[in-house]
Order: sequence, then C-alpha cells, then structure tokens
Amino acid sequence: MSFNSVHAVRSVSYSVAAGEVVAVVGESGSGKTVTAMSLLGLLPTTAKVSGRALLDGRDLYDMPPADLRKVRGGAVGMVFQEPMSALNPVFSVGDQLVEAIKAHQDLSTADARERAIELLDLVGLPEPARRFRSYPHELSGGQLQRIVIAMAVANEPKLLIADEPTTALDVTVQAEILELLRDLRSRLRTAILLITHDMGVVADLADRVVVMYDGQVVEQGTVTEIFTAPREKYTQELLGSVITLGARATEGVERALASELVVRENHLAVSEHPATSSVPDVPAVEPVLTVEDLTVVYGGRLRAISVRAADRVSLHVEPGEVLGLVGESGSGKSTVAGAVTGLVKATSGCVKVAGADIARVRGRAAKALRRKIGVVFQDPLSSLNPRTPVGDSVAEPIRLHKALNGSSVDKRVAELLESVQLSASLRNRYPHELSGGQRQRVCIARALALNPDLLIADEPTSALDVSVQAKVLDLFRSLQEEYGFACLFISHDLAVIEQLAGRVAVMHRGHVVEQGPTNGVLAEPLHPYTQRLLAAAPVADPEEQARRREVWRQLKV
Amino acid sequence: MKRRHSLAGIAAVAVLLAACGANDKPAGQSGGGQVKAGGTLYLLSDSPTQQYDPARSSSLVVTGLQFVHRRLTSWKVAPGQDTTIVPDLATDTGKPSDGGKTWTFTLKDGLKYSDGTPIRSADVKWGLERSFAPAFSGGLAYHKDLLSPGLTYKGPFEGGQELSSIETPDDKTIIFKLARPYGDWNWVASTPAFAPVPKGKGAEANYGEKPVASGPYQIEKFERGKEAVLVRNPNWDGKTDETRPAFPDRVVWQFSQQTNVISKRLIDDTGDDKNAFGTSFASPAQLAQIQGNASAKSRLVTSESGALAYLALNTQRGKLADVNVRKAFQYAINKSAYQVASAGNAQLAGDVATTLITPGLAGREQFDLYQTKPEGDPNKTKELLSAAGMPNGLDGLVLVSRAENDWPRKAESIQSSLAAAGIKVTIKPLDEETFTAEVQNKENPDYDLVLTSWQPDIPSANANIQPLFQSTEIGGGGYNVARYNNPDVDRLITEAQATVDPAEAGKKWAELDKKIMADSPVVPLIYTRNSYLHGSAVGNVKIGRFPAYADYRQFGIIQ
Amino acid sequence: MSDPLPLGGEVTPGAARSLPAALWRAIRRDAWTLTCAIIVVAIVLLAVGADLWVAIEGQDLNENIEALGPDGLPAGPLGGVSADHWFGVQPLRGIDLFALVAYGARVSLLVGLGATVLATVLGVLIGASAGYIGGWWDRVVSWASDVMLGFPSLVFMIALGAVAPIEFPRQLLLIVVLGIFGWPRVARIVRAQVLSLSKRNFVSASRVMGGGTWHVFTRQLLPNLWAPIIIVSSLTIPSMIGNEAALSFLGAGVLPPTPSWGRTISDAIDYFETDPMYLIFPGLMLFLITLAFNVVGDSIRDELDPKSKGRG
Amino acid sequence: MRVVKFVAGRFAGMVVVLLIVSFITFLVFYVLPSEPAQLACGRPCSPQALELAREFMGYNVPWYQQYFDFLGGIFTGRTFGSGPSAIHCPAPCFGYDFQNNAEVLDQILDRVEVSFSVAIGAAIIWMVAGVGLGVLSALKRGTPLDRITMAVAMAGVSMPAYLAGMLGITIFAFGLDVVPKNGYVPIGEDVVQWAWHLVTPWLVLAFLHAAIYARLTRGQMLETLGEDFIRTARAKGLTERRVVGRHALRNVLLPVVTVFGVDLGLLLAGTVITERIFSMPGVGMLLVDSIRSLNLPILLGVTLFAALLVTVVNFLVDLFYGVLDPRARLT
Repeated sequence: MSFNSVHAVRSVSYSVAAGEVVAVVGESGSGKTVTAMSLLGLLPTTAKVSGRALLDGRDLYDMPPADLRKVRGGAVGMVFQEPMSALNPVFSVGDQLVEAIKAHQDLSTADARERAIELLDLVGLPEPARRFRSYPHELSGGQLQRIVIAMAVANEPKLLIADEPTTALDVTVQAEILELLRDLRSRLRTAILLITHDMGVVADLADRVVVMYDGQVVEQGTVTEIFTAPREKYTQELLGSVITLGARATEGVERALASELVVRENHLAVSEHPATSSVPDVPAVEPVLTVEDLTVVYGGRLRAISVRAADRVSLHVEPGEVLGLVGESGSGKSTVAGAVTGLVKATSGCVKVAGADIARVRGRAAKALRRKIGVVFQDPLSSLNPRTPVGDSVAEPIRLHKALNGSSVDKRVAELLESVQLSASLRNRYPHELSGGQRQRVCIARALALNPDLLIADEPTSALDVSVQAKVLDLFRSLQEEYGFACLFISHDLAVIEQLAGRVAVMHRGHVVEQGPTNGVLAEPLHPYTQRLLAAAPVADPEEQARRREVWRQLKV
Repeated sequence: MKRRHSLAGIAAVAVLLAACGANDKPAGQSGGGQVKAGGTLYLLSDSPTQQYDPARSSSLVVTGLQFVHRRLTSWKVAPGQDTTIVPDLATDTGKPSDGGKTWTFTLKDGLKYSDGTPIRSADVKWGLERSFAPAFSGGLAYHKDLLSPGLTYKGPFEGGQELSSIETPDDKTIIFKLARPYGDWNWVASTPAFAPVPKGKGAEANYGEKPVASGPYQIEKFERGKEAVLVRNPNWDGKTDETRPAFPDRVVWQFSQQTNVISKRLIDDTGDDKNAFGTSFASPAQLAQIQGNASAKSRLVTSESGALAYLALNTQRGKLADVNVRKAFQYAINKSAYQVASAGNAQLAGDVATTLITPGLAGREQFDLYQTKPEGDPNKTKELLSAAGMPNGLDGLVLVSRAENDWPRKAESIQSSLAAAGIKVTIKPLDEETFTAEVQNKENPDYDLVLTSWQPDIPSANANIQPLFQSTEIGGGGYNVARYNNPDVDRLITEAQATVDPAEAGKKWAELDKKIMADSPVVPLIYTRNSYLHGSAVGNVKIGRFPAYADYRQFGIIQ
Repeated sequence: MSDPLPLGGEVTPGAARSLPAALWRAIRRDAWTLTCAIIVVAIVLLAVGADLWVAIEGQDLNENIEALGPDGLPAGPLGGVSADHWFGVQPLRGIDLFALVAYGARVSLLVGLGATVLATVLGVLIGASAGYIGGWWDRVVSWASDVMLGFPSLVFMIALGAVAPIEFPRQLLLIVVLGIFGWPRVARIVRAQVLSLSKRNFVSASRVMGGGTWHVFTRQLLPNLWAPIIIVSSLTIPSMIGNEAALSFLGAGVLPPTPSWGRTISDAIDYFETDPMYLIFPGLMLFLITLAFNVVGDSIRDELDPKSKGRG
Repeated sequence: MRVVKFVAGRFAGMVVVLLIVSFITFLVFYVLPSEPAQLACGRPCSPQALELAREFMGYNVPWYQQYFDFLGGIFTGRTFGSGPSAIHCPAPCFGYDFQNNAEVLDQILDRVEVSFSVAIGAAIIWMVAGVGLGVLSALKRGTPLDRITMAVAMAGVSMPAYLAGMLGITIFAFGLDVVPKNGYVPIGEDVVQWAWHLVTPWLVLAFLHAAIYARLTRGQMLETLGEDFIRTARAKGLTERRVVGRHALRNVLLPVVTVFGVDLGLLLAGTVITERIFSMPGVGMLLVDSIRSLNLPILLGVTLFAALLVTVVNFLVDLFYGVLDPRARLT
C-alpha cells in the first residue's frame, strides 16, 4: 500500500476470528489506521493498495464497488476516533442511524426508526426516543461515541473496526465505552479490530495484540504473551514507556469500597457528590502561588446561560513544590490555569504570586511579576509562533524583559536549548521543522528562560506520543530538581500526576473536590469522584486491569 | 431634462442633440405614402409620464399636450417656412389695445369639452388662475408676472380670490390687462396655461391624469410609468380647429422606454412599431447606425435648424470682464470639430452659428462680426490675447457643462480647441439641478465658461434674447449665465418687448443681436439640429423652421 | 496526532514561506499563472510608460477629425486600425484609441492599487484591533461593517462625486471612496484571522511572559497576518479596478478629459454595432488585467494556504 | 419566547440600520449644491416663484426639520400645501416625488416586479448551475472538465458586468436574433413572454455569478469531502450519490447560502449596472435616473428600500441557515 509514493504500510498481515478482540497498537505514523481504512476502501483515491484482505473468504480489495458498499456498514462496522466530527452536524442522530439501517435492510421508515431507537437503547443511551431527534452538537462526546457505535452495529456486523474509539474521551467516559464494546462483543458475537495507541485500553479489552511500527507488523500474540513476555525490543520499549497508575490506586479504591479509609492531615475532601462547593485550602507556609476563593463565570449578561467554570477554588503552591491539578474536560482546571497566568479574568477571589495580586499589579511591578512565571501549554505546535525561528521564541522573554543583551542572549539561548537536551543548532529552525517532542522541549526552554519561581504546565504532555511523553516527563522532573521551581502541573491523567506531584488537587465541575498529598489521595481517595477517576484509568497490565474493572463496576452501582 | 420631458425652452433642452445629413430629401420631412384617418399611433417615450395638466406643462404647441388641450392661439408650422401664429380657441390671434397693454380674445362658437359642456371664457380664466396655485406650478410661466398682482396671487382654491387682471364680460370674451405693454402676448397665449379648465374643477393634484379634454382626443387610460391611451373626443369639432387634422383614431404613449431600445425597435420596424414614433432625438451613435441602414435612413427626419449651442463667457469674472479678451474667444473654437463631436458631421450637427437669434424667427438677420474659418483661428486668438496683455494665454479657467448625454464629450471638444489657442480650462460637468443651483442661482458662482444651448419657448426673437441677456436674468434662476449686464441692452429689450408691430419688433431684436454680439458675452457654436426616427407606417412627420421639434399634430397612419 | 495521511482535519500551516517565494513557485508550477503574470507586468508597463509608447506610436491625446469618415466614425476598417493608429481612433473626435487605452491603464491601475492599499490598511487596522481588543469595539466594528456591506454604496460614491469640489483631484477621491467602502471585506478576514490566532497558545504565552498589547500585536500576530493580508489584497486589486471602471462607466468616475477605461467603455457601448473595436480594445484590457490579477492572486493563495489547493 | 426575542432584536437592529442609512443619505444629499424646488418652479423662474415652490415642497425649513418631517411621514403620512389642491401622501409615506408627481413608495413598488423578476430568475439559474458545476468539478478534480469549468469560472469572475451584458445582448439578441431585444413583459400579462424577455439578462447574470458559486462550491466540497463524517457515511455503506448529494452538499450549502443572501440582497436592491445594460425599468434604473436628476425623495426612498431589502434578505437567510444548520438554531 502506498500513498503519494510514500510507503505508508508494507507487508502487513493479521487476522481476526469471530467474537475475538484484536488490538493493533503502535504510535503515530505506524500505519495502523491506514491498514484498517484500507479494508473498507476508505483511503483517498490517490492511495494504491496491493495484497488481499479476506472477509469470510472474499477479498475486500478486489471487490466491485457495489459489493464493497454492502460490506461497509453491513458485515463490517466502523467506529472512529473523534465522535464529534464523525457525525454529520446538520442531520439529527436518528436520521443518520436510520440511514445506516436502511442502507442495508429493506425496512419501512417507521420500522427503521423503531430499530434505531432500539439500538440507542442497546448502546445505553437514556431516553432513546428523545435522543433520536437530537443533533450531534446537543450531545456529549461519550453520547456521540455511543451513537457512532450504535450505527456501526446497526446491521449486526461480523467485524467491528474501532479506530482509537476512546482517545478523544475522558477516562471515566472511556471506561464506559470500553464496557459497552465488551458488552456488545459478548451479546452480538462480533469480532472487534481495535486500533489504539493506549496500552491500558489494550489490556482492558483485547484478546490478541498486533504491534505495528513504521508500517510493519513487528510482533503479534495473545494479550498475556505481549504484556508479560514481549519478544521484540520495540514492544518492550513501548510497554516500558507507558505511564500507568500504581497498584496502590486500585487498592485505595478497594479500601474505599470497604470503607476502611483513614483521613490524614492536610488531606481534605468535600462530603457531598456531586460537589456544591470546593474544599478549603490546606495550610500554607510561604506559598509562591496562592489562589483564594477563585470564581470564574463565563457568559451571562445578554445570553441567559452563564457557566461557573470555577467556584470558590482555593489552592497554593510552596516553593520547590509540584502541585498536580487533575480533572476531566470541563472540570475547570484550564480555567484555573488561565486565571493563574492572568489570561482569564476572575469574577471574584484572587490569585497571588509571591504575595502580589496578579489582577491588580500595574506597570513595573506587573512586569517584575511576569518574570517570575513561566508557562508551558498543551499543544506545542500552537505554542510557538510559526513565523519565528525557535531560537527567537526562546529568546523572547529575555529580550522582552531586557534581562540580557547582545551576544549573551545567544549564549543563554544555546544554554537553554542544551538544558532541554536539544542541539543549539536547532535555533534557526522553524517550529514545523521540528518533531512534537522537540517543540515541547523548546516551549519548556522558553518557560525557563528567566529562571521563574513558578512554572505553570497545562497538560504539557497530553498531545504527545507515549514514548515521547515519557521522555518529556523525565526531562521535566530532572529540570524541576535542578532549578527547584515551584510548579502547578495540570493534567487529566492521574498517572502523570503520580509521577511528578507532591500534592494533588482534584477538580470536578468547577469545584476542587479533594486535595492532599499525592500519596494520601491515591491510596485513600475520600471523594467518590476521585475514586471513579482512579478506577477508570486503564493500566497496561491485563490482570491488574481485570481487577480494576471489577472495582469500577462496583463503583458504578 | 428628459425626465419631465419638457419639449421646450430651457437652456439645454436638447436631450440627445443630433441632426441628420438628410441630403437626399428635403430637410424637415421624410417620404412615405398617403396618410388617412384611422389607425393607432404609438409614441415611444423615455420619460415615465406625460404631463397633461395644462398648468404644469411646459409642452410646446406642436407636441404631446395638443392632443388633449387647445389654447387661445396656436402656431402654423411647415418645413421651409417661418412659423406664424394662428387662432385656436379664439377667433383671431388677439386684439391689442392701449399700446399693447390690453389684449382681447373672443372664443369661437360651438366649442365643447369632452363631457359635452360648452367651453366658456371663464374657463380659460380659471385655468390661468389655477396656474398660480403653488400646487400647480412648474409649467411655462411667461404670463405670471405680466398679470398683476403676479406671484402674490396664490390661485383660486384658497379663499376663492379671482385674478382681477383678467376680465370675462361674457362667455365668449376674455380681456387681459397686462402690467406693461407686451407685443408677444398673442404668442404667450399659445402656452399650456391658456388651455381651458372647467371652472371649479382641477383642484386635485393628479388632475393631469384625467383632465377634461378640449382637443381632439381624451384620455381613456393613464398609467404612469407604463402607458397612456388617448381616444377620440366625440365633442371635438374639426371644423373649429384649423391646425389639427387629427388623423389617428387612437394615440398610445409608451412610457419609461430606454432610448437605445426605442431606437432599435424603430430601426427594426416590425409589427406595431411600424406605427411608432420616437419622441427622443436620435443620439450620435444611433445616427451612425441609421446611416448604415437604408430603410431606417429613409425614416429619419431632421430639423433645418434648432437650439443655439453656445459658449457663455462669465463677463463678471477675472480677465473675462475685458471685452477684448472675450473677443479673442470668438476665434478660438474649432466649430468643425464641435460639429463632428456633436453628431458625426456638419450636416448632422447643424450649421455653424454666428448670431444669437436662431433661423426661423421673424426679423432674424444673418451676420458674422468675427469672420474666420469654421476650424477657428487659434493664432488670431493668441494675438488678441497678447494684445490684451496676456502673451502666455489663459490658464485655470473652469468650464461648466451638463453631465448628461453628450455634453461632456462636446465640452472636451471645446477644451481641445481652447487648449490649441493657449487657453487651459478644467471641465466641471454638473447635473441639471446642480447646474441650476451652481450656475443660475448662486450669488457668486464659480465658473468662467458655460457650455449650453437655448431654444426659445415661443417663435419670437424676444424669447431668444431677453432670457439670456437682460440683466434682470442674472442669478435668481435666470438664464443669463454670461452674467451680461448692459443698461443699454436692457433698455432696448424693454422697448422691443413693448413693440406690438411684429415687423418693427423684429428689426429691433436684430439690432440687439448685433449689439450684444459686439460685446462678445457668448460664442455662438451651432444651430443644433434634431433628428427623429419613426416607423414606416407613420406619415406626415414634419419639422418646421421653428421649433426644431416634429409637429405631432400632423402625424397620421399610412394605410 | 493520528497518522500523517491527509484524511482531513488540520494541515500544518505552510509556515515561513515568503511572498516572493510563493509567487515564484506559483509561476514556475503553472504556465497559466506565468502567462497571467506576464499580462500583469505588460499592462503595468503600458501604464507606467504610457508617454513613451504613445510617443513611439507618434500620437497624442488630441482631437483629430481628419481620422474620421463622413459619418463621424473612424475612417478605414476595424475602427481605423492602422500603422499610425494601433488601436484605431475614437468615433466623433478622432482621438487615438491606443493613447486613450494606455493613459486609461494608468488611471485604472493608480486608482485600483491606491484604493486597495487604503482598504487594506484600514481593514487591517480596524479588523485586527477588533479581533484583538474585542469587547464593545469589536461589536461596533462588526456592526459597522455589516452596515457598510448593506449600504447602497454606489449611490454614495456618485453623490460624493457631485459634492466634492472640482479642485479636489478626482483620482484621489475615487481612491478614498473605494477604499472606505472596501475596508469591511478586509477587516472581516483579518478579524477572523486575529481571533483564531489569539486562541493559539503562542499568543497567550507571549502575554503571560509580560508582552504588552503592542508587542504581541507586532511580534506575534502581524507576522502571521501577512499571508492572509497579501492574499486578500491581491484579490482586491482586480475588484477595485473593476469598481473604478464601473463608476466611470456610470459617469461618477474620473472627470473628462482624463482617459479611463470605464469612461471609454461606457462611451463605446453605444457604438458596439457600428464600431466594435472601440469597445473591444479597452474592454479586453479591463478583462485581461482583472483576469490576470485574479489568477495570480489565486495561485499565491494556493501557495501560501495549503488548505485551498486550487487546481487539482 | 426566545424566537420572539430574537426576531424582535433583529428587527430593532434593522430599524437602527435603516435610520442610519436614511440619515446619512439625507445628509449627503443635503450638502449637495442642488435646488430641488427649481423643477417645480416653472419657466421663467423668478426668485419669488422659487421660494413659493420651496415652501410648498417643504424645503424651506432647516435640514433636520426636513429629516424629521420625512421620518414622521413614514408613520403618519404627509400633506403638501393646503386646501383642496393639497397633495396627500398617506402613511407609510416615503416621500413625494414632485418631478413626477407621484408618491415615492408607489414608484418603487411599480418597479419592484421587474427587479424581482430579473434577480430571482437569475439567482435560481446561477445557484443551480454554479453549485452543480462546483460539485462536479470537485468530484472530477484534476480532469479536463474541472479545469475548463474553473477557467470559465475565472473568466466569469473577472468579466465586468457591463461587458458581459453587452456581449450577451449583442450575441443573443442582435447577432443570433433568437431572443427579444427590448423591454419587459409583466408576468401577469404573459408568463411565456415574460420569461422569454428575461432570458438574456438571466443568462448573463447567471454567468457572472455562477462563476463565484462554482468556485466556492468546489472549494467547500473538497474540504467537506475530507471531513470525518463523510468517512462515516461511506463506512455506513451509503452510495456515493447519497454521500455527496446528502451529507456533503448540505454542509457545502452553508457558506454558499450566506454568500447568496448578500448577493441576492444587493441584486434585488436593483443592481444598477445590470438594469442599465438590459434596459430593464427596475428599481436600479429608478435609482440611476434619480441620481442623474438628483431627485432627492426618490433617492432617499430607493436607498432606504435597498437597505431594507439587504437587511430583510439577510434576516431571511439567517432563518434559512437555521433550517440548514441545526447548530445555528435557537433551542
């Protein structure tokens, strides 16, 4: 198979048996998606495919278009990565579901509608008859993915191709979708070809695993074989770089279920769930950053609906300390980050950096305050000006604050690049010429250019591949040790927080529901939401994951 | 201005000025078969409407209004002959007495309106009184300041006051007591306001859409912007009307037609268009096209003469106040080029003008005080300017022209001529109302030269000279755009106006013509010819020496 | 990040390509673009060197009725095209048509470029400030540009032409009027671009580092605005040239005797049947320059913006 | 309730826009050195007569008073002069045109049929042709069909309206002599003749505009075909016809509809040049004529009418957009 004369995939073979879940794993560019797409002829017309893909003995690659169309959505269903964009925004979900049914079954519109509502019920959507009339933009990501799945299984396919079905979703939603897929497999006896980069998902769902690298299959075997005794070096590396929660998290939730928790000092949680208020801040000695009763309300005024993105949030970060702020999308963690950097205006409450209220300082004091703060954002590509060589980006804060001048700027830039393990010769490159990991290193170098007291890292690794993520986190940890800056580290991934943070605060729907030492929170999660979060994240160990799944099921009830 | 389609006077009536080198047939008429009574005549007009309210009309005796309204007097028009005045409603062309201050008219017997009621002298008076009402202003108003108390009289509708200067001792007699002697009053009596309106009627603003007819036709249907249908007035008696043969049974106006579409329909000459007459002049581009089409060429009628196109020199401004400088301008213009720019060639455009009074008016004398070639003599201009103390010519003069139609091109031609003679001008094209506001109304208007033209409303040299050169016509909306102020001339004008005997008056006007030209307030350019195109079934399309408009009264359908 | 095949979604922006490079690539890639670029250069040369070319032809802008036939139309076939008069002559006045077209090109290009520059400068300032400052200013700008776009602008341009004193240079007036009515288009694009750029983290990063409004605007936003600005202005030029011609066509453009394509075309339309060359030469020129600018602008856009690959 | 609020809000916005447009128009034309009363003055026109005419027409009061009189007339009507010969202009009075002795509103309404006939007919043709060709080009990307379509589209975009119009008239009406040369036949009179007389302007306008739509549609189609939901639709096993004709087209139409709204609004307002070329006595023609004769009441009326149309059409397009795109709907 080749695309634009670039060989995307070479000599790939694998098979899926009925009722079996086969996971194809690999990092970006490994060719796993291309292979799956090729099965249904969904690659761009410029792509050339050679080889055979047999479905019940019939070659999909060699099928007349009309027959292939019958296979699509009929014998083979497909689930995509981004549920938000996988559905046509201008048609109701019911319409799109009915269409999928009628494409393969000769049903009247009324019957197809009935069947669609049945399917919506099957994938666990509450009020299916009402949802039938909804439009994609009115539903959440998890609900949409259920609809995409309903569409894929509408005609009881023999094979379901799930291409990164949970990557775009929050962990708790991911756990539910994985549960649904597992349920469908057992109920409908559908074979599932699962394409993912997440070893935790593999451990959770797969029977067999195919590992791809650079367009080739490097290893395949049962899930136990791959996880316990990987033969290939690449597989070993891949598994080695996976960051997952330790077993103590599972135990913590188990203890919570058995009500054996002990509350320790400086570990607070709100009592009700869902929370209606945030926990107060734990006592501080000499904080670099203090967030006091921060409330941010978006909207309001002319539009009736206002959103309380953060509600009376109180936090602090001590010098040299890393505070992890964890929460799923919409929990308000990015709002807090925005308020802390001064990009978002607080509705009430205040943010103090080194004792100065960030919203009130003006002039010189404001500039001096800025010197003390460094920021690293989620998407490194968008964090760098595409029209500026990376060296200039790193030098920007130095020049802005006139910290150095002349050739000493260049020297400092080289120094910084080296400290993030980049060659100083990259300084004249433009961001698009660098890899994702390199770009994020540049961003870190820029954030550290003025030796800030406080670093705010907003999901700095979530856009990166697994192996890259591990390396960047390592770098981050060593830099933190070397420079000793205080850090507010924001992430949706508890496993990442576990690696880095001394203390952690958990956010849910605008409230801090729990905060305390990382150890305490993981081992003895007090708040039900924290417990769910801990139980939902899959770990890259089939046995451990089976145990966690059990815990998750109990929590749900 | 074409919107109101005033077919008369006003400096620059010429809508699409043109003329035709009708070399192969006598000027002023076209060939064709025999005209008989009956049929439908179509009049294609680019205007959205035709004003049939006599008080508000500025229509000439020969054009649209005459179908419906008669007046006290009328004109006898024929190609190759001077236009004369003849009676219409009146039995004669008026009896002057008291040295031209009192005029008496008697109505013919048996005159009836379309509704069958008799036409009385009081109705003529009522019609004139009505024209003083502010709601019905806008028409030809030559009578207004001659009938005291003039404009302080606000019409008969409010307060029911009568105009004391008009007396109607009986139903047949009407006596005008003028404010001053006026020899041309019989001509003035042919203007639209002298049409009868049944006493007490015509108070409504849209009277013009359903007027009570005195002429051979009455309005059956009137739709502004679309069409008007005129049918025969059963109570009109042809025996009382010597100027209207009234051949067609029906006359249909088609309004709001595009000029180029009119021209194309007429050239094509199919179906009803054979019975059609285009009321706008053919443009130079259309003329060029008609020249290449034998059929169309045979249906083109061109006037012998027409409006005087002239370049007015602002006699009250800068160097132009010096008569010697003004005289230099007389030699500067390449009138040949102006003719070509106007209509393509000299025959089409009209003869080179050297006098103020246009051909066809009684008493006119042909003369040329500044003899030169038609191409002009730029060197002579330079010499004269040098002699006047301007060896380097003139610079920075503002030449105002109309923005409509072909005026900008003609202004460019003038500009070229002047440039060759060392006079540099900037053209300032103005649309009608701005022209009025800037040139005619301002106290101290900003222009040196004005390119415009003038066609009198009545075939009298009076209407040619007085509005353009009497000092009372400077500013205040008057047409003396040369701002020419000569007390001698003013006095002579008043004298000539008061002269009742046409021959004697004619002599006085011809003298005035020379006297004014000696002061060189304007450079006469050409006597602009007008050309009309008509369908092959329309006969008797004729244009007299004056006015340069087709005589609608004669039109008939060739059967 | 998923697999690198362009199956849709975001494509890496073609970062640091400069305008000359993009133009050069567009020209080299496509013979059609090359042809159009040559046409642009040719017409620009025609305009700039109008005096020279007309002098070479041996003519000027003077009236010359000897070149006309007896009916006022150009003497000779094809509107009087000859070795003396390359494009023939104007009916009724005999002015050399090549001279009219060459000097007319000067007016068209001057007004077209001037109005584009003005519209772009205004549009960038207003649009960028609206997108960047936001709030009430943004609302005012959005609303004002809505009003402007819904405005019967032609009426206005004609009215302004009538009000402006004769001493006021008409070309300048046209530039100002077209520029003022042209900014909303530019402003909308720039505003949208600024809004989307403002959401990018590098802008936030610069602000967090303590970069003031001016710093962020000039250092972070502006360099990323050049591409859309260049694209929008290269596509504005032909429409401005067309607007000038349309206004002159309606008699609200440059004053006589200044030659202008629009004025010539307006005049020539009446002669289309008797002297078609009178319309064809200026009409073809107007069409060619508009087409050429559109094609070149389009190609530059394709080069600078990989998302809109024009020709397959 | 929200719909009512939305409509009320939009309506208020429209009124404000119209007020501004009318005010600016009024102001601009007020400063013109023009004498509108001159035409009602007659000939010869003495200063005294002119003053009477000004008084009668309401031009003898300060400009702001004139503006308020104008605004008031819209709601209460106006009366010029007094007594039995007074002219009444009933509400809504958008002014009275003394040059033609008619209410401005009547004159506009007389012309509306022509403008609408030209605009709507042409719009239908260009939408169908433009979108159709755009879709076809996108699907046959890179083929000669695509290249020719886009080249023709480029020519259409670059062609000045008056040139295209003249060529159209010359070729169809005079060269081939297949369509009528002149005039407009009201639809109520004869539908066939109506359409037959409009064919040339429709085709020429459609040629100019279809070009823009073809390019826009093609670009949008190419972008939309790359979207995830198209892949989903294909993966469902839908026919290509359904994927393109239903899933892609509906999304492609969204931006097309927005552009269409602006175009139609401007065209309906009487694209001046179009009507001048085709000798169509529509609102645009009225505007040109009133500019030439500086007929202020008509100018003001037509300007307001044009602005009203643009805003109303945009409002309708917004509503229609809601039908096409549920995300824009008010829930």
